[in-house]
Amino acid sequence: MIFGTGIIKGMLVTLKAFLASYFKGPHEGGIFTVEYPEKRLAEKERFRNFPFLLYDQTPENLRCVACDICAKECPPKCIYIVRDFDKEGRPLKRPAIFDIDFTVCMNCGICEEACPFDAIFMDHEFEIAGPDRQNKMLYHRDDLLKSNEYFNKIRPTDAGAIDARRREAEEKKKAAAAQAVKAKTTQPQPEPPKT
Amino acid sequence: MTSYAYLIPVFPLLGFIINIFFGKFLKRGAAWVSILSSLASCALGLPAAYEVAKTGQIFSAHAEWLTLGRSTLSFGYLLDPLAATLLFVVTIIGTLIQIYSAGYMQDDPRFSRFFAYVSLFMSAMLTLVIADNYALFFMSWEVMGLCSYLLIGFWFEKNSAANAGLKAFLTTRVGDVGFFLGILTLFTATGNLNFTELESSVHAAGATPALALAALLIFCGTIGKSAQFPLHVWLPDAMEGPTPVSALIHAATMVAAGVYLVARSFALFSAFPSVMQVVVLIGTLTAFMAAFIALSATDIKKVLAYSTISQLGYMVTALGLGSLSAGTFHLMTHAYFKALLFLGAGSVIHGTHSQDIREMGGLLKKMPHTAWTFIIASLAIAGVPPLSGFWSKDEILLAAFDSGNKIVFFLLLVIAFMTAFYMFRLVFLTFFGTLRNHKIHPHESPATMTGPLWILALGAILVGLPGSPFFGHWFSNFIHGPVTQGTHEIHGSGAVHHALNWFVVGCSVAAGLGGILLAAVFYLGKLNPSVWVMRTFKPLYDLSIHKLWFDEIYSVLLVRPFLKLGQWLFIFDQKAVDGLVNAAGTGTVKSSNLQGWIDKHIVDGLVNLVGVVTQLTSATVRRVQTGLVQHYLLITFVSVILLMYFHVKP
Amino acid sequence: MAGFLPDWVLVIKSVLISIAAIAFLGPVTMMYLTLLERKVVGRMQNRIGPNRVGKWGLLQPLADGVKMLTKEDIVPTPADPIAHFLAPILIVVPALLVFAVIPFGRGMTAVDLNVGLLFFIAISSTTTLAIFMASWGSRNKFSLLGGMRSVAQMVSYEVPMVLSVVPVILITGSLSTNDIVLAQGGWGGLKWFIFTPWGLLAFIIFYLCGVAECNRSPFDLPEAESEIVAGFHTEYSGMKFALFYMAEFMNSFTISALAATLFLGGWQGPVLPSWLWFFMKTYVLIFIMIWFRGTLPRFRVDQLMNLAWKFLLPLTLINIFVAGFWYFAPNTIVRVLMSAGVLSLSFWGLQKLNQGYAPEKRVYQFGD
Amino acid sequence: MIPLTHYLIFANFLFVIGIFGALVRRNIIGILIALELILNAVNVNFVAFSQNTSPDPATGQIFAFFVIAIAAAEATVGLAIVLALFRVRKTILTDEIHLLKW
Amino acid sequence: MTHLYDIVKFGIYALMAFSVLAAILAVTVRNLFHAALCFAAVLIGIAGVFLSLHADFLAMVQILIYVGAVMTLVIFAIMLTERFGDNSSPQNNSLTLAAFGLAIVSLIAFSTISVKTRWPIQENAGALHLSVGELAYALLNTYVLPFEVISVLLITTLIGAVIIAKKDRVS
Repeated sequence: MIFGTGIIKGMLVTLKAFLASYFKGPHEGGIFTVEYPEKRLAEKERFRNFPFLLYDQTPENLRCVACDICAKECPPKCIYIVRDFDKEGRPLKRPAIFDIDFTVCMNCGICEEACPFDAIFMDHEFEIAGPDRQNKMLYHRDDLLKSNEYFNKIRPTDAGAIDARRREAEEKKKAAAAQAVKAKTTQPQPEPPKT
Repeated sequence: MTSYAYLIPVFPLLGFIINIFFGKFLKRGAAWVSILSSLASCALGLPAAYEVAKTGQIFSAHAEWLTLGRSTLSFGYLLDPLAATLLFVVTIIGTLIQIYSAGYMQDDPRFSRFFAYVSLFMSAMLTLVIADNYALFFMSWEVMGLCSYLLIGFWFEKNSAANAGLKAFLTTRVGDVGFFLGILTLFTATGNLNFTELESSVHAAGATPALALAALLIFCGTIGKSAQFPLHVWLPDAMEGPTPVSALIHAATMVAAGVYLVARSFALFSAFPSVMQVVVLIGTLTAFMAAFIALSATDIKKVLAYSTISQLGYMVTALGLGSLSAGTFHLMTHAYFKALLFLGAGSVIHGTHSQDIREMGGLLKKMPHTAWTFIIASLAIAGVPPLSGFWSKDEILLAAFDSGNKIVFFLLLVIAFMTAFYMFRLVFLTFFGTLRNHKIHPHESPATMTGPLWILALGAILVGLPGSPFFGHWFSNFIHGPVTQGTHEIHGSGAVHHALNWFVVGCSVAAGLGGILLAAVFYLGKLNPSVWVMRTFKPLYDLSIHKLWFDEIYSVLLVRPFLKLGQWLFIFDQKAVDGLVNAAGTGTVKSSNLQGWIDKHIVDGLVNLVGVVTQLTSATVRRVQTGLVQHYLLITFVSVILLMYFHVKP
Repeated sequence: MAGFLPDWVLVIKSVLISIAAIAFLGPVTMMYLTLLERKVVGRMQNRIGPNRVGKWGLLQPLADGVKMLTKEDIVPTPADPIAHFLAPILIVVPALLVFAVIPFGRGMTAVDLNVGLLFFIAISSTTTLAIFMASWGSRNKFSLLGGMRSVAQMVSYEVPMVLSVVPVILITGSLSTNDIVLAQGGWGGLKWFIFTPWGLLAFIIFYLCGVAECNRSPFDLPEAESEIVAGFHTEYSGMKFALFYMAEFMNSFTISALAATLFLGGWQGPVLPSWLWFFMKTYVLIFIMIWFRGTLPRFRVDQLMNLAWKFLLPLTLINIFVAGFWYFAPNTIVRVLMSAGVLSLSFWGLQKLNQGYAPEKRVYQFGD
Repeated sequence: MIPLTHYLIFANFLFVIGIFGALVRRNIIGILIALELILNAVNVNFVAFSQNTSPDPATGQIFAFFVIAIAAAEATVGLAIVLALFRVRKTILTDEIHLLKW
Repeated sequence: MTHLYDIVKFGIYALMAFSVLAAILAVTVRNLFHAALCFAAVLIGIAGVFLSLHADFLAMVQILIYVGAVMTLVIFAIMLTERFGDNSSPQNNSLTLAAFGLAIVSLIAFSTISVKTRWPIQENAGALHLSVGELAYALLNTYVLPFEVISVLLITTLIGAVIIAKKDRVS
C-alpha cells in the first residue's frame, strides 16, 4: 500500500477520538474520565487495597484467633501477631498485638484466602496517604478493626456469601450440640473424647 | 791398435759405473767387473805401448772441445815413450793389485763400492797418462785426488780415516791450486796447452819470467801430489786406507803422477836453470827428511810411506838434475818393488791383524811366501846390484855425479845408506827373531794374494834390466829418442853415454850393503844397541820419532790461525753481514711503518674529514626539522613579511 | 503629525513598536500553545486535559510559568558554568529573531528584508550551536547523547528543508517573504502554491522537516523521555528549562507560520482581515503538529536519518527540477499533468527504493 | 559611511590575532579555528575593497562566497584528519605530534 | 538623520571591537569549547560587519555556513577529541613570546601599509546596494567556472572527509 496511508489511517483514529471526546458519551468513545475529587467513580467490588480485621457487632469479639496462618502465608511477611494471655497466663484465642506494615504490604490478598476464620479481608479505601513512611504506616490491631456491616457495604456479594456460610455453620453446630446433648443424656460416653 | 787408445780409460769407467749402480746386486761379482775392465785396458794399452816401443813413433789425435775467444782448447790422446812406460806400469800393477784386493777385502761390507772407486781411479790415471794437454791432464789429476780421498777415507766410521782422507784431499788441493794457476799462466803466456807444441811454444815465447812462474806453479802441483817437502804430511796418514789402496795409489801410480807431470813439462822446466835448481833442492831435502823419519817409524805401513816419499824425492832430484830418463826409469822400477812391499805388508797385516812391527817377529816361518817376496823387494829398494833398484838408483847417482853437484851426490849416497838401513830394520824386526806379541797367530795369506806377490817379485827383478848396460841402456834411448825431436838434452850429457862409471857404482853398492849390515847389527844381534843409540842421540831420535813435528807446526802455523780466521770471519759475518741484513730488514719495516702512518693519518684523515664535515653540517641543519607544525608556520609567516618588506622597500 | 518629532526618533519608535509586539506575541503564543497541545492531546486520549486552573484551564500556562519560576534552578557541579548558563538564552534568541521576518498580515512584517527567507534559514541553523552548548555544558552522558542526536537530526533535516524552499523562491523570484505572499494572491486562494503539484510536495517536505527541526512529535528523539530522560535539557530545571520549553514552542509556531506564508498564501484570504487568515492557517498547521504528537510513535534514529537523506532530499531535488520545468512551461493543463506525473512517479520510485531497506542485522558482540 | 581604512585595520587585527592563535595554540582544533579567523579577516578585506574601490561590487562578494566555500571544505577535511589522528594517537596536541622530528 | 548614522556607525565600531575582543578570547581561552563559542561570536560579528558593508546576502550565507555548519563540525570535533578534565593544560606553547612579537610587528606593518597607501576609492563608495539578483547574475555568468570547480571541490572534500574519518570497518 502507498507509503503515507498507514500514517493517515492512524491519524484518523486519533482525530475520531478527538472529535468523539466532544460529541460522544463516556461509553461510546467519548471522555470517561471524571473530575476526581468532586465526582468519583465507584470502585469495582474486586478492587483490593490494604487488609482489615473484621469484628461482629462489637470490636471485642473479633473473629481473629491469632492462629498466625496469615502471617506465615504473607509473601512480604508484613503481618506480626502476638497471642493474648489472660491473667492466669493461659493463652487466649485472641491476638494481643496484630500489626500490618502498610509500606511492606503489597495487597495481594493471600491473607484473605488463607484465613480459615474469615477474620481478614482486603479493603477498598485508598486515600490513606500519610506525611511520612515510618510510624503512620504501621497499623496496629485497633486501627485495622472494621465492622462486618462495612465489609457488607464495600463488598456486598462476598460479605453476603460469607455471612450465609457462617449462619449455616452456626445452625449446624447448634443442632449438633443439641443432638450431642441429647445423645449424651441418653447413653454414657462409649469412647474417650477425640483429642 | 793405437787408434783405439782413447778407449783405454773408458773400460775402467764402465766398470766404475756398473759397480756403483749395480754393486749391491753384484756383491762379490764387483771384483770381477773391475778386474775384467782393467784387463781390457791392459789388452789395449800394452800392444799400444809395444807399438810405440817398436816403431818409436808418437801417435796422437785430438778434437776441438772449447773455443775461448781467439784460442781454442782441444782434447785428445798422445802416445809417446813416456806415456808407453806409464801405460806399461799402471795397467799391469793396477790389475795385479785388484786381484790381490779381491782376496784382501773379502769380508768387507762395502765390497762393491771399493772396487767402484778403484775402477774410477784406474780410468782417471789412464786418461792422465794418455792426455795430450794440460786441461785434460788437470781434470784426471783432480778425479785421482777425489779417488784418493774416497779410498783413504773408505772406512769412514774410523775418525782417523775420515780425518786422514780430508787431510790428504786438502793438502793435495793446495798443490792443485798452484798447478791450476800454473796452467793458466802458461795458457796466457803461450796460448795453448798442448804437450807436443809445448817445446815450440816455449821457444817462441822465450824465457820470460811468466813462463818461469808457470813452471814453478806447475811444480807446486807435483809437490802437493807427490808429497814433496812442505806438503808431504798427508802420505803417512793416508795409510789409514786399506793396504791395496796404499799399494796402488800411494806407491805406484798416483804419487808418480807428479813426477810424470814434471817429465811431461820437462821442456818448460829445462828452459829455466833456476827452476831446475829449486826442483833439485826440494827433491833432495824431501828425500833426506823422509829417510830420517823412517829410521824411527814403528808402524810397518808408516815406514813404507816414508820410504815412498824419500824415493819420490830421489826421482824429482833426478829430473831436477836434467836426467829425464833416470827419473822415469827409477819411477818404473820403484812402482814395481814399492807395490810389492805394500802388498807384502798387507798380507802381513792380513795375517797378524796388527801393524806394529814391535809386536811381530819370526814371521819367516809362518808366512814364507810373503816373507821371501818382501825380502826380494827390500833388496831391490836397497840397491843390491842384480835387482832393478840398483840400476835406476845408479842412473840417478850417475846423473848427480855428472852434474857436478858434489853435495847433492854425497846426500844421495847418505840417503841410499839410510834407505837400506830402515828397510832391513823392518825386515829383521818383522820376519827374523821371535814373535814378540803372543796374542797374534800369524797365518799365510791365500793364493789369490800370494800369486800377485810373486808376479810382482818377478817384475822387481826383471824391470831393471832394460835400463842396464846389458841391454845397452835401451831404456834411456827409448825415452830420449822421440823426445829429442823437439828437445835438446841439457849439458850435452844426453842419453848416449854408455860408459859405466865404476866409481858411482861402487859407492852405491857400498852404501846399500853398509846399511844392510848396520841393520843386521842393530836388530839381529843380541846386543840390541838401538836403545843405546836412542839415548845418546836423544834429540835426533825425538826429532825423528815425532816426524819433525811437521803436523804440530802446520797445526800451529796454518790450522789454528785458519780456524781463528774462520771464527773471526764468522763473527764478522754475524756482526757485519747479518747486521747489514737486519739493518736492511728493520729499515724497510721502519719505512713501511712511516708509510703506513702517513696513509692512515693523512689519506684516511682526508677521507674521514669529508665524512665529519657532512655530519656536522647535517647535525646543525637538522635542528630546523623540529616536527612541530607551528614552527614551520612561524618560519613561513616571517619569510612572507620579509618578502613583502623587501618587495616594498627597495 | 509626525513632523513634531525628529526623524530619527520616528525610526526608533517604529522599531520599538515592532519589537514590543514580537516580545509580547512570542511568550504568549508559547504559553497558550502549551495549553493547546495538552488539551488536544488529552482529547485524543479520551481525557479532558487541564481544566482546573481557570475556566477551561486557561490559566494553566500561568500556573506552569509560576511553577517553572519557583522551581529551584540546579546547576550540576561538573557542569561548565558559562555554557550551562548561556545555552537557554542562546536558544531563545534565534527563536525570537525569526519572528522579525514572518508577515503576520498585510504590511505587518517586522523587518521586510529582501533576504528574509535566507535570514530565517540562517537563524534557525544557529540553534544547533545552542543545543551543543546545553548538552556539552551539563557534562551529563544523557544530555551529551541527546545533544548529539538532536544536532545530527537538525543538520540532516535542514538540508531538505532549505532545498524544499528553493522551488518557491524559484517561482516568486525573490527571497523576501512579503513578495512570496503577494505572489500567491488572487482568485480567493487558488493561487496558493500548495495547489501546484510541486507546491504540495514542497509543502509536505518543508512541513515534515520543520517538525523535525523543532524536535517535536515523531522526530522528538533527542528528548525521548523513555530513553534519555530529557535529552539535552536533562540537567536544566526551573527558569532555564522554561526557556528551553518556550524556544521549542516558538520554533514550532514560526515553522508553521513560515509554512503557511510559503505554501498557504500567508495572509492572503478572500474576506477576513489578512492577519486573521494568517493566524487561522498557522494554528491549523500547529494543530496538525500536535495531532502528530498524539498519534505517531517515535522514529528510530536510523529511520530518522534514512527518511531525511534517502527519501526527502532526492524528492526535493526532483521537485526543484520540476519547479524549474513548471516555471518555463506554458501555463496549461499539460504542465500540471506532466509535473504531477513526474512527481508521483518519483515519489513511488523512491518509496519503492527505500522499502527494500531492512535494518542492518545487528551484530551482538557477546551473545549471538 | 565607514572609511575603507577602518575596515582594513579591523581585518588586520583579526588577521594578526589569527596568526598569533595559529602559532600559539597547542590544540590542532585551536589552530583550525585560528585559521578560519584568518580566512574571515581576508573575507572582510575582500568585501571592504569590493564595496569601496572596485567598479562592480559583486566581484568581492563572489570571491568571499568562494572563500567561505573553500574554508568550509578545508575545515571538514581538517577535522576529519584530526579525528583520524586522535583515533590513532589519542592526542591532538601539536607538541605531542612530532613524528616528523628528525 | 545624522544621529541615526552616528548611532549606527557607533554600533558598527562597537561590533568591530566586540569581534576583535571575541577573537582575542577565541585564541587565548584555555577551554577549547569556550574558544569555539567565542569564535562563533566573532563570526556573527563579522556577519554584522558584512551587513554594514551592505553585503547582507553574504552575511546570511556567512551565518548559515559558518555558524550553522562549520561551527557544528568544529564542536563535534572538539567533543569527539576532548578528553574530560584535561583542559587545564596550558594552551599555548613555547612560541608565545616570539608569536606575540611577530604579531605586533606585522600588525604595525600591515596597518601602516593599509593607512599609507592611497586606495583608489570610488566616489559612490558606500551607497551601492547590491541586490541578490545582481549577485546571482554575476555568480552564474562571469564566475560560472569557479562556481563549478568549487562544487567539484566540495564533492571531493565530502567524500574524502568521510573516508578519512570513517572508522575502518573490521572486514
